[in-house]
Amino acid sequence: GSDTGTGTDSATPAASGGAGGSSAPAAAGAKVGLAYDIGGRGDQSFNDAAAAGLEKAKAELNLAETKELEAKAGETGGQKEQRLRLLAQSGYNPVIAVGFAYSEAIKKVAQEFPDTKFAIVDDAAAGPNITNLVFAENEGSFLVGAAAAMKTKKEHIGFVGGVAVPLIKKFELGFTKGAQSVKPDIKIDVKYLSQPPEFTGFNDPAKGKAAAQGMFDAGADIVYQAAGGSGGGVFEAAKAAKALAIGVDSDQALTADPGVRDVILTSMLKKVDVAVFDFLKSFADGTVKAGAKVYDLKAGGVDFSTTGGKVDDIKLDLDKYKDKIINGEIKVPSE
Amino acid sequence: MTVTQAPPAPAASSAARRRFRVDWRVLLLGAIALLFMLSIARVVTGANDITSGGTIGTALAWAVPIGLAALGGLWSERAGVVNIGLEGMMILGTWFGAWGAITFHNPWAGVLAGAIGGALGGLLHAVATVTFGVDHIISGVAINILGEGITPYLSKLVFVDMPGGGETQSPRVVPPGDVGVGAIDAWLRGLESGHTFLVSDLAGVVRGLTQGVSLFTIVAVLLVPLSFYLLWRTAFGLRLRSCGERPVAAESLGVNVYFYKYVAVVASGALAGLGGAYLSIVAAGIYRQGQTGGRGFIGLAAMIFGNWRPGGLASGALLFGYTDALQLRQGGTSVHALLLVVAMLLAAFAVYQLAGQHRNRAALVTAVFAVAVFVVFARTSTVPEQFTSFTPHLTTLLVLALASQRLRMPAADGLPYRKGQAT
Amino acid sequence: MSSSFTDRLLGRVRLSGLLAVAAPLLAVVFAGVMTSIVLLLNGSDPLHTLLLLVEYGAAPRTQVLILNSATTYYISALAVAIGFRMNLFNIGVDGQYRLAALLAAAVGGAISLPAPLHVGVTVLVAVAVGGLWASIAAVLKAARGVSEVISTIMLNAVATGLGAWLLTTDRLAVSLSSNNIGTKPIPPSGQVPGISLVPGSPSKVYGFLLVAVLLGVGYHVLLNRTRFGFDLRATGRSETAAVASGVRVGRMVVLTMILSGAVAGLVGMPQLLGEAYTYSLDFPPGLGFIGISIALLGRNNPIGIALGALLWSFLNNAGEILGINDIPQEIVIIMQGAIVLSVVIAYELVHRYRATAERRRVSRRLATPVEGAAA
Amino acid sequence: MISTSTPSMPATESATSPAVELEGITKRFPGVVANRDIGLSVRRGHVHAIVGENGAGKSTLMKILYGMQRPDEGVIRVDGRPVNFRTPADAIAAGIGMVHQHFMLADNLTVLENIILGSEPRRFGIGVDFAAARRRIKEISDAYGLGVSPDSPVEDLGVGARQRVEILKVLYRGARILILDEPTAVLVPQEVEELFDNLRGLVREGLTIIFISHKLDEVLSVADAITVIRRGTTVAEVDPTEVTAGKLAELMVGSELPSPETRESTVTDQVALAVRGLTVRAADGRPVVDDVSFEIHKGEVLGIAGVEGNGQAELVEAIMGMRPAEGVVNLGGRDISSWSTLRRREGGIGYIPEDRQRHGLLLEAPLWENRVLGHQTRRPNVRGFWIDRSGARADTERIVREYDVRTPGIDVVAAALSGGNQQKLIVGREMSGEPAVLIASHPTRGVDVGAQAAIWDHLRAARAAGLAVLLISADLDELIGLSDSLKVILRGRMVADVDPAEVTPERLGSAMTGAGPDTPAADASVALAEDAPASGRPGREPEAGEEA
Ligand SMILES: Nc1ncnc2c1ncn2[C@@H]1O[C@H](COP(=O)(O)OP(=O)(O)OP(=O)(O)O)[C@@H](O)[C@H]1O
Ligand SMILES: Nc1ncnc2c1ncn2[C@@H]1O[C@H](COP(=O)(O)OP(=O)(O)OP(=O)(O)O)[C@@H](O)[C@H]1O
Ligand SMILES: [Mg+2]
Ligand SMILES: [Mg+2]
Repeated sequence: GSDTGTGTDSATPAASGGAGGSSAPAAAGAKVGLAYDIGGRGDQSFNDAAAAGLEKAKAELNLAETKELEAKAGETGGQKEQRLRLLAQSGYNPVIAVGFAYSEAIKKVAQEFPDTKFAIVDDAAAGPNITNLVFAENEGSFLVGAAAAMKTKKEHIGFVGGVAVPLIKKFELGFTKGAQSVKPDIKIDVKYLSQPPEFTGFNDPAKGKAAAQGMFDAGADIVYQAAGGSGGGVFEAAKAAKALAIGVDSDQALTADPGVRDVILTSMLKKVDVAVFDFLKSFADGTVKAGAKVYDLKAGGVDFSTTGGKVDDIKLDLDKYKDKIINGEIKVPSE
Repeated sequence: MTVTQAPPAPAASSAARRRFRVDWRVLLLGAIALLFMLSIARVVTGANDITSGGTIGTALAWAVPIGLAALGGLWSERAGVVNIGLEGMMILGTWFGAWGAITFHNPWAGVLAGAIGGALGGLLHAVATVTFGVDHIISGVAINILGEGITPYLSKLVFVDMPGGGETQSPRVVPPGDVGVGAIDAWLRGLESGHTFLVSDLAGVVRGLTQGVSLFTIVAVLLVPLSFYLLWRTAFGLRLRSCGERPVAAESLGVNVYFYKYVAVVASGALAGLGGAYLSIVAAGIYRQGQTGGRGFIGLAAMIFGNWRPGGLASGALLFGYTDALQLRQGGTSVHALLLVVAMLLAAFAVYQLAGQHRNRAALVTAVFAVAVFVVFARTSTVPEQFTSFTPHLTTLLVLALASQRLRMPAADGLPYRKGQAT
Repeated sequence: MSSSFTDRLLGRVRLSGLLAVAAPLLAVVFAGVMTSIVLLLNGSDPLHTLLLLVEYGAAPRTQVLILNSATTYYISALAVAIGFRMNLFNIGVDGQYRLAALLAAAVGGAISLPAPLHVGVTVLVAVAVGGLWASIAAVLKAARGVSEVISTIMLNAVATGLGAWLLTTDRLAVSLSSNNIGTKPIPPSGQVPGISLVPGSPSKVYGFLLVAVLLGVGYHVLLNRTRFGFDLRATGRSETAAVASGVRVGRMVVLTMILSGAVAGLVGMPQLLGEAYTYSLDFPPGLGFIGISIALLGRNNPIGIALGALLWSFLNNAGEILGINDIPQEIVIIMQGAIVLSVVIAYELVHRYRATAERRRVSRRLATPVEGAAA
Repeated sequence: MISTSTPSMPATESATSPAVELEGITKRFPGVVANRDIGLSVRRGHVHAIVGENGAGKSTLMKILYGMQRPDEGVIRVDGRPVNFRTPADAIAAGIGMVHQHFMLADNLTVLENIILGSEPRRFGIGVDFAAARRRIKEISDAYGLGVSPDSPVEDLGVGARQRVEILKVLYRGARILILDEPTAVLVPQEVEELFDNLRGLVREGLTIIFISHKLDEVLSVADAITVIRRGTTVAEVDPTEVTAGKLAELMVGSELPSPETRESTVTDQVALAVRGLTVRAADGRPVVDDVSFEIHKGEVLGIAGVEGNGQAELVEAIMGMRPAEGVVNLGGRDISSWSTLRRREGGIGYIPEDRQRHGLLLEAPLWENRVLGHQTRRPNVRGFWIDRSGARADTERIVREYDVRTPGIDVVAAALSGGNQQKLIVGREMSGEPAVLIASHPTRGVDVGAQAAIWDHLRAARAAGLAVLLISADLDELIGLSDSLKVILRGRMVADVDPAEVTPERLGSAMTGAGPDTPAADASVALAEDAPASGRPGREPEAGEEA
């Protein structure tokens, strides 16, 4: 069904009110709308990576206007839909939804606005005008798991996940597989900081610190974190225990607090920024394709970082694993 | 005349008999028994983390924010004002604590700012409940909402423009220093790593309490006896408590009830704010939106658990801190070992009920539970992560259900009071 | 002198009609002032902001959303209010509805029955689970004297863990999309069709809106027109008097808590049966806490709660427009806090005024006969 | 007028100058003028009594003198100097102390804490010097023979001891002017006598006492001067030596005092309520009600006399099924021991509770809902599962009419009624539904003379119609006047049967304290000073009981 009629005649305050961009450059570039899940900008992780991609596009692609909205605690699918709809009917095109929670919402709204391009990060929702930006976190995590196994002196490593959801479990699985492929008998401690629907595990650095401390005290010497805002605590704990940690999403040896950068062995890069930028670029070029765009090792969507030089000595070995994954010799399970 | 004086004496002693008094000997004995059981469980299961120095240190650190919130609750409720807004005041504390430490480049300035931030919440609560006589729960809920709304708003105004800061977090905060009795650290570690029955456990406990303790933790711990002294040993405290017991009586003796209620509720906010500041300055070293994670409510529960007394709430906070530390550090293994401890405690309790109280049926029920827990322990080797996540909550519930103590809140707690209403 | 003047003034003017308007008016002014200050600090125009909210809130689509969220909020607030009427503070509505929705969704997705029966069974499961979960706190209070404030806080955490354990692909969950899992979707026979209530909007209002209305009526009738309700309210007003009148308080505590939990079990139903059809990782949490605020705002009165739920829902849904106009959305939360506080302060002031007026009326009415008798 | 004499000076010629003067005091409350242009002059070293009916404005006047209320108009002079009290603290500083009509004690605090509250002896500036406080309390307590132990919690004390704590509070602050607002309301005659001894001692020391009481014989025996207040104004100043109780009553209410006398016996031989071997235990297992047995016949009023706290409350609650008990309760021949409170009520027991506001009413509910309370399973209040609003309302109207409840309507909340009218509503409610047995605890406490007479009339009429009444009262005149037979309860045991036709309040009072002819020990002074029976937990010290 087409609901654009409702959209144009009733509530289009932003479009008519003209809160932001002037009309002249609007013709030149796109008006980009971005909808985050809970947390929004400033999570130092996934949402921020999306924001970084947007920023880059803003600078390089001459965007007319950008608008970022974020989810509120305890909202329903209907409210997520309405957020996307509001962006679409206010003239934002393309509209990017960040997070799997928008899966159902984007399917419906994309149908209502067939002329608007949509993208969703981290989910494979299908539609003729929806692009899926999905990542092979398991592959990237495999590599850092291998790195941890090569670097550990105590044959004991750990994983701290923010919230026990399938997405984060993908990180864990890849990490475990990677480590075991190097040392089958390696001991791996696993801890999730909270259970869904309690999402505080992404926001509680103190918890991250305590969990990692427990692992270090029990004998681990490298801990991988996929815990969003709680990850800083893991680095703190590593620093205090004179041990190492592995970062996630961005190259945290560059983005984490300067005081703890030296404990970061490597980071599993999940290039949401690249994905977002690529998508916007293809939009500017008029080459947007619907359907899944998989950012795996092959596509360079996930990777490990080398900043700090701590993995220089094993880089060749890691690259070998990388090649094997890319050419299909090693299959990394995702669930 | 001699007969006249006689009765009050036995009356007093019988009153003493009725009230089971917990003195330091009972406490010490209890602590030793507990350590003994933990030690057994550790040796049996090999879950060495349950009495490790790291666990005890973390337990102490985790007890601090909860304990501070609980102390806040104590101050307020002792003056007769129910404070369900602790969570909101704590949230204000996290934000203001980080802000103060960053702005003035001094963690202690942050501590002070956190206290002030919380105190502002307390002031609002006092205005609503004391001056306007609003239902205490409503006002508390409103303050929780406000705390949740104001801090992100402030972050957008302030932290966004700072390097490392953002809409949902502050830049890093430099915590106040740690102290520890360095000399014995290595020795204790040695004892601990021997995994000797009881000796290693004791070493772990001592190490946890003496190594790398934040100065803020020490301040927080000292606030417990200080609160006790102020509330139970000073004129100020007597007046404040009388406002929570029988405000009209206080009024009739010239005590300015409004004044004491205001002081108590503002102090309550300040303490909760300190708890928040601890989270952002010491525990996390950063402010993050939502980092209190309901600890204000847990603090409230700890205060009720502790029967509106400083010692009691401190033990409630420690129990929660300890079990939380266990599940966070070595979740499945440690909590599994804890099952054995619970089984032992239940068994001991059953024996007490049977021999000490002659309550046969109750003893039987307890014994059945003990056996059930033991069977679960024996037939599993670890506890699923989803279950370890609520270990602290379930433990609290269990202790309360067992203790079945007749908790006694201040007589006028939560009742509206208006000057000149005495009849 | 001045006091006698006000005395006379207040004594003569009959304000009952005016008073009804006075409280909300006072509250709106107070809340308005508070949010205006915050907005001005931020450099936004308060009036413009309000206009934006109202304009967007009036759009048909938004109205549907407002009604839908309000339905959920309303049920949640009723659950809380049932406890409040007896001085029981059920903070556990949150855990109760989450667990109830999860299990109901699992059952609803697993069975296949003719339409009305399918819905009935699903709803029944929700009610039973909610009541059962609440009964733990109830029994702990009645039998062991454990404060329900603590036990429900703790049980919320337990419900979270239990729910997470159940909602894994080994147990009740299936994979829904690449990163989301949830219970097996409920087939159409178990879904509650929506109602086209708002003209101009293609989206429909939850069919459960009717159930919510019925619940409100039921709440009112049960509490005000039945013996059970009388006992419940009497216990809430004075436990000692209730005991003396023959009410068995322990039993009332258990029944009321279970009733509250049973209603809490319904909180997730509008969303589950009207929109999501599955309990997945993004099923809305936290509705129990919203319910507490609204129950307090609505003073446990079914109409008051309805107004509160609509207001809350309006702010939550219309608030979306602020983000798009570069006004911080936290304003909405601040407004909600300010409204709760100001509404109760206003009510308190008016209540005090009314109480004094009542006493005055009583003594004035009585002054004459007493005079006569004494003379 | 020379009023510079130091307060500590013993009574000499300065005793003739006024210690307190009130002039033109007016105090208005919304809708009520509590005090209207009142004047009062109290001489130093005098016991000055103030009398007047309920609501006459006595307490209000005293609260004004004590700084708890601010007068709208008028002047207060203490020792000749005009004063302006903002809070009780100011009055305390000026040497005024007040014992309130209702106890002003915090139950959870100790005696010591209650006493020193607000004037704590300090150590190092902030800490309370408990040792000094204890010493001081002991000193005063010994000096006036108050026998108060500082460290017991107030909740463990009986009314007599509480009253002494209240007086100690005042003395502790070094008050030279004492206001006692109805201090004798809850005391038995012997305790009253003891209190008066104390008062005389205080007066000899030069203290001034203002004394309020509804018991006119007491007033006449202790006062040096009497002021009568009626509807907020002073109507007379009288000399106790020149006036009788009857004359005083007339001055107070403008009419004669009613009497509770019952005329002819209506006792039948049908047993309505029989209690056998009833024992109620406290939490620690000691009996609070100990093996109590009695029978009440149709048309009989059985009075239970006893110092408060000797198990009366527990006895009543056990009969009502509100607390667990051993023994048998028979209602009209049926054993109801295992019945719930509700079933007992349905079975025909009416209940006028001791504390009407806590046990008898829902203060925030309208009158008609209060009519339903306790009768929520019976017509006309309910029809099956449903509350019958119109039925309940109509019947409330009836009660309001028949029992002369002064109210503008039945939708007014109960809290808005005066105490007497609240009580009339309860009596009316409990009498409806034709109960077979009525348990009446202090049915006229705190109720003024008019309402009191009305309640007595209703009780008499119902008795004549065959109602069996268990009457518990602290008002010995009421007890003697209404009862067909009387029993005395002491430490949970029925220790004596008394014939109401012959006994005097004084002799009854003796029996109540265990000093009567029916108990082994006959030395009144020993029994009087003995504290245990007055304590909140009678039966706690059975040995002491035997000893006395
Ligand atoms: N705080 C108050 N607000 C309003 N009215 C009051 C207040 N206190 C007392 N009154 C009214 O003032 C009048 C005088 O009351 P007061 O308590 O002084 O009477 P009293 O002579 O002490 O009576 P009683 O013998 O019953 O103690 C009464 O009508 C009472 O209702
Ligand atoms: N604190 C108060 N605030 C407002 N009104 C009061 C207050 N206390 C009493 N009143 C009002 O004063 C009136 C008399 O109350 P009070 O309880 O003093 O009655 P009373 O004069 O002792 O009557 P009774 O003779 O029935 O005992 C009532 O109408 C009551 O509503
Ligand atoms: Mg009175
Ligand atoms: Mg009085």
